[in-house]
Amino acid sequence: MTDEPNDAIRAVEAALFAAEDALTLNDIQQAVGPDIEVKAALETLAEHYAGRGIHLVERGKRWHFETAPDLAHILRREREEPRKLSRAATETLAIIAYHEPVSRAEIEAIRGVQISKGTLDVLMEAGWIRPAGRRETPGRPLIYATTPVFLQHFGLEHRRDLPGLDDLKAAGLLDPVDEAFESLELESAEGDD
Amino acid sequence: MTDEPNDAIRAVEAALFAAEDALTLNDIQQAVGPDIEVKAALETLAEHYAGRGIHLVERGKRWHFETAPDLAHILRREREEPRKLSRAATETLAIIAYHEPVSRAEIEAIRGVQISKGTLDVLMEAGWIRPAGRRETPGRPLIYATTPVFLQHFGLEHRRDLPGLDDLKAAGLLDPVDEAFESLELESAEGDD
Amino acid sequence: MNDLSIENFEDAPEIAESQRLTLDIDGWEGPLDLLLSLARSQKVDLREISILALVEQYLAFINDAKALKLEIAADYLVMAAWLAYLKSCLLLPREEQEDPSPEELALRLQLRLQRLNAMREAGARLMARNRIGRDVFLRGAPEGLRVIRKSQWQADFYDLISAYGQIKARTEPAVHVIAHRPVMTLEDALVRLERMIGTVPGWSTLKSFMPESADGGYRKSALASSFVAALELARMGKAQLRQEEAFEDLMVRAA
Repeated sequence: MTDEPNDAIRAVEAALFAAEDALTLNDIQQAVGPDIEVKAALETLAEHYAGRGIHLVERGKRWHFETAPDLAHILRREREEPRKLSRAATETLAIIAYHEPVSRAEIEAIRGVQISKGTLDVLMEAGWIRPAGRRETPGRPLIYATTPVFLQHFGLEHRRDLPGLDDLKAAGLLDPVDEAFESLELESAEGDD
Repeated sequence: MTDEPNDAIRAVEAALFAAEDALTLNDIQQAVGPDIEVKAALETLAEHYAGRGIHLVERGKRWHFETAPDLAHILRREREEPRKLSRAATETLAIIAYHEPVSRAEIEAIRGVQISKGTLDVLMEAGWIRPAGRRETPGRPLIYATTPVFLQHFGLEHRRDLPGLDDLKAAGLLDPVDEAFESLELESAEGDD
Repeated sequence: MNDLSIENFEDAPEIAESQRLTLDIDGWEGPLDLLLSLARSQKVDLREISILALVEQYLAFINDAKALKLEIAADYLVMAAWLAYLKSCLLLPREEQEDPSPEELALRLQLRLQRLNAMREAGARLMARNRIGRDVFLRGAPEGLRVIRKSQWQADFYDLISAYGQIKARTEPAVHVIAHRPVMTLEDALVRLERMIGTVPGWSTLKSFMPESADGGYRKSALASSFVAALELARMGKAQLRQEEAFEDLMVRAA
């Protein structure tokens, strides 16, 4: 059957398509005129659209077209956008990597600054940390550890490949920021001569 | 044939149904993913919907669903008609569409009157015309052309579908008066021999 | 034929008094538009139109308007004057005509009217098409296609370890060790200077009593302490001080 719809069906189809809200049987009848068997047209239409990308559905006695549920992903397409990790998140990640497993309170003690809830969320969203159980101390705080994705992203085979404190010191990475900054300034001032 | 659509067709159908604006091939491809033959799906869909209450149409390389024109009487009810364009605006729009790109002075030469300030504004506000650069003649006047929204609104697949465009061209009615005059003189001179 | 509308003059009584009515410019968009309306009333193809007849019509129309004491916009009058001229040229014998010929002018006018007419008809056909929102309708409530932006977090290895280094640097308890520096105390300088000036007769520079030392810091310290010691010895009446002028060597001798 090349089911060419009759005019009744076409009218109901168009009315539902153009409507800004879901329509009751009565709404549709008013739109298409009294001579049309709306109920029968709706049934035919629902059947016709059952296998298509759009379905005709009834919700609380109102009819409307909607995208087939299995195609919802088309409506909400995800796009990845590169974003640089904030300083707070980077520091938190570093503390977890060096001290894991570690609780939020411990991270704050090491950082000397509180961390916002969003910071751990971001790191979990990135797939770099995971909750790793609870510490058996009063309050049983959640503890965090890094993931294999973390090692992979930062090009590490094991956590023990993280440079130790001595290495950091040798690389000048333990100098307080402002001092390092001053020495930079000095260098550039000397460079001016 | 109970033409049950395949997943490619269903996806394109859903994307076009859900979209708030007409979609280009590229837009559709982005929505449904790279593995789908969009062009073929569009053709199948257009054919499928040809006899239904909703049509799939192409306007200026963009695709959208709209209700079948013969059902206008059902849907027009209770709807406000779009504001009627003034004669000046209608003529100006026609001149831009048939002569594009065209400068304000050229429009005025055809109409024999100055365009009031509001006329081009109204057409731009409707989204039907846009400035399309400047003509490289003394004074570098701004030139105007129509938009894809213009084609969409007036149900034109391409500019070449403008009603009577070919006849007007053949009759020389789109040539400036000077050109038309010269070619007439030439003809009559040849005729004299 | 002439749907001559007259501007409402109720709200402008003084103008009404002088019967200055205005030709409705909204009715015709300029003289060319009026000419086209008149031409179309000839009910022939515009290519066949009699320009002479058209000119007569136009002039008659303007005269009627004048008889009604309507104020006619200047461009209509300019066109009337030009058409009157054209008419007289068209009626003159051929030999007396100048360039451009009246036939050429008439033909150009005809071409303009044809072009305006073509666009008027094109506009009408355009407006008669199946238009969105009037004849065809788009989906009333589209779900919309949305792009959800998902962040792809980026940090490199250096960011990570330098962040850790900075935390450590920031939070490590700071221990300040003051380096031991060799100094000559004031007490030492007093004892030393008093003993040394006793051994040397006459004036000597203070500098000559300074110890030999490789350590510049120690030498500066010794000089400063010895200077204060010299002042102290002078105060106690054990030494005399003399300086020739500012920044000259300070001379010292036992009192």
